[in-house]
Amino acid sequence: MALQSLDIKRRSATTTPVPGARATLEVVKLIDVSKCIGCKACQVACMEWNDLRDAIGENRGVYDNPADLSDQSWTVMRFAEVEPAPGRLEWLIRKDGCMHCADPGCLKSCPAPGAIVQYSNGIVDFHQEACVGCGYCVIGCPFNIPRLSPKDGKAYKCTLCSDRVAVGLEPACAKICPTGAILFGSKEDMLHHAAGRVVDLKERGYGQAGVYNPPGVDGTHVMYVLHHADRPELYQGLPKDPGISPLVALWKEIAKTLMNIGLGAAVVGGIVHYLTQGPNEVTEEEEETS
Amino acid sequence: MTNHWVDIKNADLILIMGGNAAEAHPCGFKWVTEAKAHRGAKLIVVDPRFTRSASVADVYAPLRAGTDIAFLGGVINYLLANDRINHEYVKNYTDFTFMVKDDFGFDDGLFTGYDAEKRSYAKTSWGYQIGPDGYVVTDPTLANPRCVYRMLKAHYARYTPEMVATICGTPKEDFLKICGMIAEAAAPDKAMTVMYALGWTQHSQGSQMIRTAAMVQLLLGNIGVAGGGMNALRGHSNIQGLTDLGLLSNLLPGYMTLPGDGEQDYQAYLGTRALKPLRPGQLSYWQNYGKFFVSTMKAWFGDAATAENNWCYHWLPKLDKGYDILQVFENMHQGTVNGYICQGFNPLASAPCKVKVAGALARLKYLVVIDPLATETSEFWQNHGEYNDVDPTAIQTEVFRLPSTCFAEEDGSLVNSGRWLQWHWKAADPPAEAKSDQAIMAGIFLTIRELYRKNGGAFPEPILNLTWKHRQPEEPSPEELAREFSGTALKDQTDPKDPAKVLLKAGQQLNGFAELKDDGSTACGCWIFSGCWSEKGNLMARRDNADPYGIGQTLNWAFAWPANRRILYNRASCTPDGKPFDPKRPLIAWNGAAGAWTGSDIPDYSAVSPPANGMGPFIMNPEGVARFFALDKMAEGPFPEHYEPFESPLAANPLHPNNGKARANPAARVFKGDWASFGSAEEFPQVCTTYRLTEHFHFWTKHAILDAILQPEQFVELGEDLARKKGIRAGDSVRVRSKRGFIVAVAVVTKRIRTLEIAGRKVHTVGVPIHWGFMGMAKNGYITNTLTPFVGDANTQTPEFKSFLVAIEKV
Amino acid sequence: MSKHALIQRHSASERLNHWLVAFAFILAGLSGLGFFHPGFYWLTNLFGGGTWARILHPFFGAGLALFFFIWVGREWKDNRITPEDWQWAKHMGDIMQNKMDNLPPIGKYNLGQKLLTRTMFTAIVLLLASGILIWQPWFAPEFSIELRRIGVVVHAFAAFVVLVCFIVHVYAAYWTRGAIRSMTRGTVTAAWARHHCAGWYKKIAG
Amino acid sequence: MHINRRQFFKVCAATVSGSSLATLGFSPANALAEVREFKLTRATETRNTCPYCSVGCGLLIYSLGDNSKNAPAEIIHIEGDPDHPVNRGTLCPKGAGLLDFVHSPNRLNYPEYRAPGSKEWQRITWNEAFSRIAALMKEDRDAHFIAQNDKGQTVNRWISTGFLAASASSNETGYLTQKIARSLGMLAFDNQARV
Repeated sequence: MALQSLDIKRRSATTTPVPGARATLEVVKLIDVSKCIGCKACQVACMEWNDLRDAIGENRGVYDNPADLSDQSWTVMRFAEVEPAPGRLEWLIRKDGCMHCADPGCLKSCPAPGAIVQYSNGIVDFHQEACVGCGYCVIGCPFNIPRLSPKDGKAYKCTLCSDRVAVGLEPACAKICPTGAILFGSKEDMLHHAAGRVVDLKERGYGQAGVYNPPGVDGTHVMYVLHHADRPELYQGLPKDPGISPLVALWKEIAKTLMNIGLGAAVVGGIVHYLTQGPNEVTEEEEETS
Repeated sequence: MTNHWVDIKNADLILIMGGNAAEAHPCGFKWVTEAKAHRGAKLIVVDPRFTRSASVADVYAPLRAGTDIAFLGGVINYLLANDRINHEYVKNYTDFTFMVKDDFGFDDGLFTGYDAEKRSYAKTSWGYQIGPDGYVVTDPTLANPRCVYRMLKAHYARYTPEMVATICGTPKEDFLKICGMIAEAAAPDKAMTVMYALGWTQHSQGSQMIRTAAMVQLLLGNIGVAGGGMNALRGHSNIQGLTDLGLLSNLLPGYMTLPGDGEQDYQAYLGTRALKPLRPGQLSYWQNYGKFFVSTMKAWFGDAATAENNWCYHWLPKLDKGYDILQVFENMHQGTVNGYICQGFNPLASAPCKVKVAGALARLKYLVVIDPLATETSEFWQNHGEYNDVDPTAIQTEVFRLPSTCFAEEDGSLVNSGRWLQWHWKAADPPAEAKSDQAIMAGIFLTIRELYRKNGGAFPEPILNLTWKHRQPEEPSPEELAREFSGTALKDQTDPKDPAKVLLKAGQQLNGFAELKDDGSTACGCWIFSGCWSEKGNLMARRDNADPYGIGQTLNWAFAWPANRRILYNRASCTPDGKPFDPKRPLIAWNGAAGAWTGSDIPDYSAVSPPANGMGPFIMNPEGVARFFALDKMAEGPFPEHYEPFESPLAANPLHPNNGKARANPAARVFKGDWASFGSAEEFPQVCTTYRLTEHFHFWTKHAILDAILQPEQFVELGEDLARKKGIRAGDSVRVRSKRGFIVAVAVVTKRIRTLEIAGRKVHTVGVPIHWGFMGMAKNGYITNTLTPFVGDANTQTPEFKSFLVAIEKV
Repeated sequence: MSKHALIQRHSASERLNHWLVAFAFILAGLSGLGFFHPGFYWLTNLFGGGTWARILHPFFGAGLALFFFIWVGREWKDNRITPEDWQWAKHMGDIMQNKMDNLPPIGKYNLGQKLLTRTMFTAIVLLLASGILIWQPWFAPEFSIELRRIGVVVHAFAAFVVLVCFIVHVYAAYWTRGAIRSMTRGTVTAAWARHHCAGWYKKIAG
Repeated sequence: MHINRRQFFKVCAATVSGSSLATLGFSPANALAEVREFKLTRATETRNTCPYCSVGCGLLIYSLGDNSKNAPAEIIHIEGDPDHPVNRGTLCPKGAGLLDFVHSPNRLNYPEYRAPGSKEWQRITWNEAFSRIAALMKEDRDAHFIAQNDKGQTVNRWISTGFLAASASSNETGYLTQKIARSLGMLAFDNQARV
């Protein structure tokens, strides 16, 4: 058993603490959108390494293919032709996939114990053998990432190649990226590198360049360098300020606790009432008089 | 490439034009991103489409397909007019001072000597003035109007920014911005690299486009320096190697050429190739041609090649003309070709004008296809519905399909674009009965040889005497073949200064082409590869990636031809007195103490010739310098001139509006029957260009499921204006027609293809990716070359796939 | 015959209906609680594990809704709220202390039961509607994620309501002696009827 | 029901503990949270070069088993060679998908022959293929070989059969092909340099 697999920070639907004495290096995959040429090597590397083959689809009048994430495509390139300033065409190409949130909405929503875990290195991983196929992770995710397989009903998404990282390798997509638009390393190093990239982009005229590491989910372990960090929505709808939906928070955090208490109260209330008042009986005498 | 992939990281400016490196060579493009990241380099992309390369560029400018000479001619004009050139470089390392013959001239688009009937030039006037000493006359003052500098300046003075805008459709301000950036690279410590590919070669004037860019690089002093060069990004993994080995109609290994019919005399054949220096003190390395030739003949014919029979000179076939693929398909179409063998080549999909190619194949008696995959060509006779609508019963061709191994199932070497010979190792056995290419070639050849041995036949000598010293004759091993082309001493090689000292014993491997002899004592199948397998072993298999100078010169990784040299013309990276132009990125420098040129590369020079000797850095030219004036080497003229593509939206060449002969390349070969197959702008108003996508490799990866997933279905791209005009929306099915046929595909409507303003009118471009066909895992599609014209570059006969005319409509 | 006079309160088909509702409710509840809170996840083992519970739960729920709607349909006329009901409600404190004298003569069901029916009806409609929104893999993919998020919250809340109703209902049935018998054997004693539902008793007894 | 404030708190406390009993006490058994097993642990690694474009990226090919006699190598994974100076472990989408080229359903397995006018392939042996091809070539060469041209110049060429060399075959194959083609006098000889 890989040592790393025991270093778990969070585990879905688990009410006791998980073994967490060891603190491993926190890792980050940094996607530098300004270097990405949209070649889709990462899509192939992902499918090849994870033994997936998506359907051979059709062209829908765009470069995006497969058109969306699926149980077989854990990452896809999303192409956007935009003109942030009039007459200045930019072809923004974003690698979409799991962001490995520090506060993962999927994990919070998941009712199946151990189906979703967050390792102490930050990777959020799905364990399909424990997954029940309820789709709550889809509901919980602020980035619309997990997909249920039509074949087995289980949820799938990017594992950040936890099997490779566990043996000290980088994720397949990061290794393959021909332009170095996908880097993988310690969170500290990646933030440092990203800061340098932002300086370079600003020098090249992208005044609003920045790093996408949204605080609404306590940051992510997949970060973007964006030329237009002020307008992430330009990148085919990257959410500007993502967070776990208030509805999900209401559902999982407040409501369930209160309702558990409510149910308990109802039961206990009944018991107390019975013990103090006894049964509501028709007396023998009443029966006799009828 | 004059330089190599990793060296791109040394560039300060990168011009991607006539290519789309990010799309077609993503892993090489990495070094562009490295240059940007670590040198703050800027990237310029000039292309009819806003490509994947453009998506990460600092500056993008559009131009009309096929007008690159006009654009680059405009850059030359800018550099000369504003005097933004590397003076020390051009004066010493180019023919700037050379005097051109007085009878040479240029008039309204045509150079002297044009024969309209033959569509070719008599090139007698295209030369330098030669003095009584046999050397070229020069004018170091550069004042004489007949010196190359003056003539060059006069020639390109017509390429004003306004003319560029008229022809190319490139907005003037974009063009001038790019000129200004390029001019920066004229500083001795700045380097621009040019990355191009088939976006330049696949035009009827493709070679001249490349020449124009090379001239820009010479003006800037960027040839031979780290981070500079003219970098052809070859399309296929070993097309560099196969070209090096001379697998073209007119070539022998190492860029030696086959004789023509008229060259009946061996010495005369050598005389026109082993050129004497044209300036004093020059090396003129081709003077060694005889050594290369004899060694090749010894490798091929062994003991049968003797001084007496001129080393089997007459055993080689002689050329009455070139038999490039277009000529052969023309002949096949005419019915004069009976047999054809396709070794891993899919001409039905790759060659222009599918209807002509398919018709030609159907006239063959036999066709042999050797391939790991089921290609379209192997099934040209099979009905595949709308995509290949033929009647098999009417096709009488015998077809053989022989399964070969793929890369993973064989040992051997490939030459990458940077001229590195890299060895690879077999990982698994091939499927079922598939055989290696060597075994298949041996099987065919040995069977033929046996027939000739038994039954005799036409001129059997070369067949019977071809060397075949293989331990397993039916499967020559890659190791044996590599040793053969690297070169072997046939007799003991002694030290010229001390004949008693034996340097190499007979049977030992040579260290390099410097050891080749023209006395028959050495054998070498490909002189430029010489030394790749020496007595030190297989240098192509070396795997030491150490980069001691930090500029990407990994001399102990694999083997680069020639002589493990990584950057060609590297002597030009130094000033005439032997000091690097840019001391921060030194390639070589004169080391007075050692009495030799030393540094991070193998000198492309006489290693011990001191600067004071004045030897030029371009040692393969008899002048010792680089040529702006191409002499008689190019078919259409010594200076590149813009001509319109054969199918152009313009009725006349804007540079020569009144000379119909100068509309399209006057020297390009057009077969008689093909004139009628060119379409007019009235009928086919849109400019069309074909290209690769990054998701696919040619007609090959559609057989791989993983890549079929990425781009499953054929599509064409068009701009928003044209789409609006034609009522086409993204995802619609559209028909694209040329005079030669039509394809139907899904429309991708994009902002990335702009409408251009050409000579006062709007011109739309339609982009057609090439990758689909009727075989493979992806959705079947039409062969793109259904659309393309059957005309090629005047020098190389590379088909004009990049600019022709179509009409597009919604289906 | 019992020694006391018996009155038919629930017909056999009514009782069958009730117990089908109850059975579906228990199955839906047990299979659904595991998804309500991890502490109940062990209950999914009753159904062959989490995946089976996920597969079966919506069908139990749909069954519950179906039977419950039938029940409501057939009992509707006895569930209309009358002025007596409000009079009865004023005696709530007494009732809770088992002081059943001086109650107004109410119909077959008291106001508590009527409100419970209404609450449960509303909750089950909500459960059904929100359940469809999140029913994998059949319906959920057709709805937007935002709608599904509303769905899970509504589902959880309605489930809570319905569970509280269930607890109240079960306790009330246990507390009110004779009530369980009315739903098992169908009969109550006349005294029981007079005691709890004087109006109904009068109607029946004439 | 008489519940005073004190009772209320008692009830609440009981409820919470009850709730905890129900929910926390029955915390489900820990399912094993282990990553997927690394699939290359004992695979055989072979160095190779990408056969597509001319960047010449280094590859690592991983095959099943340890090459023992009883385990024929089967390629299971291909990735970039991190030691390679150019690609440094990276690959493009084509190179990344090489596994599916090696295992393409369209790989050819046997020599095949299509007779004139036929609508189908028939499987033949290598010997049959070589014999028939050699006979066709010799027949054509003997019939159309040009030893001398009209002017009486020795030209020794055979132009009625053409040869297209590949673009991805090795130098060794190319060299052998060049030798054979020229020994036969072939000039209608080209490669894929242009297209």
